[in-house]
Amino acid sequence: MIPLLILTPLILLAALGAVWKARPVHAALLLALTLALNAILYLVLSADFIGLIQFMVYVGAVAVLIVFSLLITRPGDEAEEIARRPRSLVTGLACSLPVLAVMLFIVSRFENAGQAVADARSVSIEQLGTTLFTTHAPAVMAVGVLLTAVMIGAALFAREPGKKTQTPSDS
Amino acid sequence: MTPLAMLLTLSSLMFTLGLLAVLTRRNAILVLVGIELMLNAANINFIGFWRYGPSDPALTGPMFVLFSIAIAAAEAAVGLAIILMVFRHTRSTDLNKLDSLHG
Amino acid sequence: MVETLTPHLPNLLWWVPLLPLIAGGIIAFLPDARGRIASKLASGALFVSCLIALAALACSLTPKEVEAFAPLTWFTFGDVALKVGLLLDPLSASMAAMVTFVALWIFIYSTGYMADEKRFGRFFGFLSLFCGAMLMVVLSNSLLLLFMAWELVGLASYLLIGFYFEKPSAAAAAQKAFITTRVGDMAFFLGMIWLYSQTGTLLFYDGGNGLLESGALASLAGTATIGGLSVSAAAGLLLLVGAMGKSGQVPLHTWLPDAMEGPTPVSALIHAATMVAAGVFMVARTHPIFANGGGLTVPLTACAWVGGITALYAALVAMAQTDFKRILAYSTVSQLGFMMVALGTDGVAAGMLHLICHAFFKALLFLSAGSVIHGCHGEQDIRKMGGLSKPMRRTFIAYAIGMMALSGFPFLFSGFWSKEGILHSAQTWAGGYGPFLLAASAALLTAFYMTRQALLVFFGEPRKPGVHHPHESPSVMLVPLYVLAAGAVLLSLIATPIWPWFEKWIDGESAVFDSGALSHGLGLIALSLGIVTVGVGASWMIYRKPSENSNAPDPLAGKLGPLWHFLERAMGFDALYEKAIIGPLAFFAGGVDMLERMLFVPLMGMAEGLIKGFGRLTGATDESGINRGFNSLCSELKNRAASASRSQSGRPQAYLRSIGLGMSVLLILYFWLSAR
Amino acid sequence: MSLLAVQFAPFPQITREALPLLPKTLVEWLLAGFGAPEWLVLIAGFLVAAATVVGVFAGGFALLSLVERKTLARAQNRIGPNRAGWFGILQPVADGIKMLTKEDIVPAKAEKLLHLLAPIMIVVPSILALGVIPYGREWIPVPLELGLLFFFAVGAMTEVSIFMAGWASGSKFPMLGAMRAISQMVSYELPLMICALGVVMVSGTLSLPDIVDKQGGFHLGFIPAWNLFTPWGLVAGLLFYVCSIAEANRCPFDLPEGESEIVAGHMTEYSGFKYALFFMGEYLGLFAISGLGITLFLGGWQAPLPGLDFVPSWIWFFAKLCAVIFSFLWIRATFPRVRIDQLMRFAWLCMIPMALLTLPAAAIWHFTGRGFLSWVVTVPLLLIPWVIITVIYNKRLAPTLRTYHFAE
Repeated sequence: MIPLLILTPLILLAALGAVWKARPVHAALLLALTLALNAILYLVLSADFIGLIQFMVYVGAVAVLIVFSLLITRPGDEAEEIARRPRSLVTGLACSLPVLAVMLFIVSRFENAGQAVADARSVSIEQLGTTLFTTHAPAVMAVGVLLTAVMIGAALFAREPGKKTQTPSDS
Repeated sequence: MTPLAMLLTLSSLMFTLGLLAVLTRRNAILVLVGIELMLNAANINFIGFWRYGPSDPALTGPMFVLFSIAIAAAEAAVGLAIILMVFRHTRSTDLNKLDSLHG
Repeated sequence: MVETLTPHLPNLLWWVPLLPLIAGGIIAFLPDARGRIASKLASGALFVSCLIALAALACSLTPKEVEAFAPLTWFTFGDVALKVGLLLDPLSASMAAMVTFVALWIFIYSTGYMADEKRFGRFFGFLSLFCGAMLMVVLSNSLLLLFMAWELVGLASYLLIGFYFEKPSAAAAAQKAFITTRVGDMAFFLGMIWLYSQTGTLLFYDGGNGLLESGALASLAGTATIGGLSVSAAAGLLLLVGAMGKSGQVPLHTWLPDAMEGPTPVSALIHAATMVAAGVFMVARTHPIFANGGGLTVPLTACAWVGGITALYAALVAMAQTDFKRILAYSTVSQLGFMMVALGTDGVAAGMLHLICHAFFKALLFLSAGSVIHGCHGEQDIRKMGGLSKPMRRTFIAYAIGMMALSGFPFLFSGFWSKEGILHSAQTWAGGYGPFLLAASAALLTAFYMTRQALLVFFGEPRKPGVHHPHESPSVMLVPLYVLAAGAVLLSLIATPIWPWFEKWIDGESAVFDSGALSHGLGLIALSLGIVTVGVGASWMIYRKPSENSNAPDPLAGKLGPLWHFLERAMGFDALYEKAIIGPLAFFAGGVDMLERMLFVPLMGMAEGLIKGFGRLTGATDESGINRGFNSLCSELKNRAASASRSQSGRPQAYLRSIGLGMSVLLILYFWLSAR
Repeated sequence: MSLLAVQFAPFPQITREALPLLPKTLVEWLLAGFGAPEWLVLIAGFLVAAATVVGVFAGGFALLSLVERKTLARAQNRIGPNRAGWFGILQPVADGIKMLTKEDIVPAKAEKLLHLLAPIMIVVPSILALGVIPYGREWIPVPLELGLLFFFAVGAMTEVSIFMAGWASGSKFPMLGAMRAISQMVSYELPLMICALGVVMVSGTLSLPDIVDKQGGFHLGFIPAWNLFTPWGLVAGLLFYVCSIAEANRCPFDLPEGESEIVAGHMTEYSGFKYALFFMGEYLGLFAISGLGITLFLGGWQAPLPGLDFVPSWIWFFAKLCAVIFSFLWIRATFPRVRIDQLMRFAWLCMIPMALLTLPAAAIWHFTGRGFLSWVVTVPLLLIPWVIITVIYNKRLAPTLRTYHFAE
């Protein structure tokens, strides 16, 4: 329970920073931080495999991707961002606070659900592997296809139109 | 305040922050940041319920999280590719400028 | 030659009426400029059909029972089939031969007479149309086909009378002719329908169940109608009225004198020889219906009396006429009266004989009149003519032959014998002497006015000072005259009682040479001789020395005074009709028109006002109510839609905000409801 | 006073194998002796174990910097550093002192915090990675069940830290250098993982000690049962070796901080101790990746020949480590630098397909009984595609003779 108490505020702070920070790169890095803390949270909750996967995928790949695209587009309009903030914040809050209210209301129902002290429960690789590849085999294949399609699609999107990948030695 | 309730509040707060980011951010990439936050909030829920909820031999929680991570990664990749393409086309990632599909 | 022809007769005979019709059709398409071809085409077609007709005549010489050719089914409606066909018996053969022969020579005559006419082609087109129709009437085996051809003949006469349609008098005359004959035709049509409804067939001879065969006749005689008349009698009367219309008998004769407006060959062909004879022929053809029930039937007596009255009336009027062709017209009317008397008194053969002879010498008279008028450059008033015998010698000779044949000069001319035959049958008629007396007096008057005409035109001094040397007609007009003259004379050969070939042939027996026949009919011959001498003598006495100036009153006028003027105005028939029929009709028409104007026009005005008002009303409501309402609704909708579309701002975040709101509201609602 | 009264437990018996664990056992023994609470003893033990690992590899780093320069020199027929101490042995100490005394310049436009954080973030993952590798039969700092996964997860952090280093220094060159480094590392991480996947598939576990145990024993008496001596293992091993060079940004693939190109890549704006940290991070990364390579393919601490049991297992590990490191140095001395597009093309169009091929090959090898027959089946399966890919498809990558255009 203690690690939870430590981690939760950290994650929320990092998330708030990611949302609030004016400078985009800072926001992205703070996102990476939140994702890392999230992974640690999973490790704390003894979902080891998922924690490491989370760490590897999100911090290793997604954060880098986001940061990379920030590098490419180099948004420089922090000033304008700050100028416009109060108005957009108000509208943003107006829409998200009710959602929060609803969720908190639902969470309040779970006030005393679940065990107070968790029993030792962990998932081993074998269990995960077997369930993954037996009950969810089609899903895994579908995700495989999806990922390949995404890879090809992203490659196509990101390619400069019309320019074949020229390599000097081809001259 | 059981750990599960703690986790749920954490995830709802995180979801709301993500939603706020999506609604207020002007830069498309930072909207993606918001979306990642929302997805992670969901994952926290799953793991929370798996960990502190009734024992679940079928491991639906972790399964779901695994798939959601894979798909989130795919989504981020495609999203960024599109944003880059739009950027190359319109030289800006400001969402308010990309409103040509208006009514 | 006869044997070879008879098998081909059925379809050959069809060509007789069809050839002139086809020629007429082709000419109709030729432009007027090509007139020369039209005359050659028409005469050629007629020449061929004349050959066929003569051949048919040769075939029918050997007496055998009536040979009706296979009828064609014209059209079927329901289970009833209307059949039409042709018939070859002595009656139709003789008529066909006469019509084609006379028409052929008239065609040749008219190529000369109409040479300088602008619409030359059109004239010949109508003529060949007429011949075709006339031949159809003559040869037809069905009353329906006969009636159809009858109407076609009426049309042709209308077209030909009104040939010079620029002249209003010609147009009026054509219309008058057409309408008066239509009255007759209506009666004919009713008779036909009645016969059809009774017997179920219109074919004359149809292998036993034809109209004129015993079976149908028996059924006709049996049924009685109103007034105790048998159906055949009533139908006979109706057919008689049809014939009177076409042949110009008394009540319906007024159109014939006016028909002289047409060119002279037309008068010759149609109003002398053929068309007017159609009525007589029709009565002869349907004689069994008239004589149905045996003895003195009502239609026959009516026919006899009508014929007698017409003969006398026309002769009287002819005496007082001053127009060259009108005199001949009235003489035609009286001769037709003679024929009707013959038919009425069971002298069918005598009537037919007189018809054929009359056709020849009346056509001759008209053609000679034509060449006289042609010579006098269109002058028709006999008072302005005189002494033409010297300058137009050959025309005078032809005219003289025709005049003598018509007035019945003894022995040499056919007219004498045929008129003698009629008087004989009238005398021996069981129904009394009335018609006989009428016919005899008419014969006397005929001789009188013909000699008057001859004296005034051909003898004495030329009265019209302006007419300088009238020239003789060209040979193309004279040759037909000589041929017709020859015909008028030669026909007497077959007409004399010594060798009454024609009558026997018509009745179907074979003629026997009997030199003694004259002896037992002497009384009648003497009578007719007397009539002729008296007529000619009286006329000679009066018109021997005609006065010099042309507008001096007629010598006879001095003696008769008012009676003369009465005769001159054709006994006022025209005036009578004018007052009796046209007057009330006009009055009635005026009344209807007034009714129309007084009643309908205001009514229509009101209706129009109503509709216009209603239209204005609906227009107003539509404009103000619906349009404005609809437009405002549309503009309202558009604005609302515009504002709504503004919500579709295209900014994804705006959409997301609304989604968030919506979701939370839904969830709140859900929990609030489930909590309750 | 109470300290002395504590009763010392007898000193545990140290075997040759457990020699490297001596400090850990010593400290535990002392604390236990002094009556420290249980959790304190546990933590102290972990700390000391970690300290030993760091100490060993920090020493290794120092040694390696010297050895690298010496071998490069010898390769280039020169002597290399021999002034600082007997045969240049103290050269690393001299470098260390130089690094520490250098002024630590922070560019004005730099992000202060990130600039500081970047070098630390580079060293940390390497150390973490070192912690999970089994050095000896007894000496496994952290015996994790998901050891391999942990290694790669931690490895993923290096990209973010490189980015931080590049971006935080504010100027163009570090940014470009960081982008090139990141793209290179991402491209080569993929084939690295796929080859490791092959091993995981065959050995059935993710935990590194088990993988090493599975490689025990000998074929035909003298060939050790290492993964390298299997058809797919050979290919996977070679690929792993090449990728590890790229991961460590060394020689043929040292584009990011290629001296002749973008100054020092993402490390341009660093000086002094931070710069030293970068180097330490790099070398430790090298140690970690080659250590993993050894555990996966060269049988970790397994003895190469039978009958050498008397030698402690960690000796074999470090011997193999030295051999691998020497091969890196050797390659650095011989191969020219690779161009960025050739590098990327080599990764995506050559390495990844072959790596993917090793998976089915391993499967077939496993299911055909792992014996001679499996060799016959899998060798063509791997050889033919390799020929196709390298010879035909990527002909343009083959080095061509340089043609010199002299000005006429």
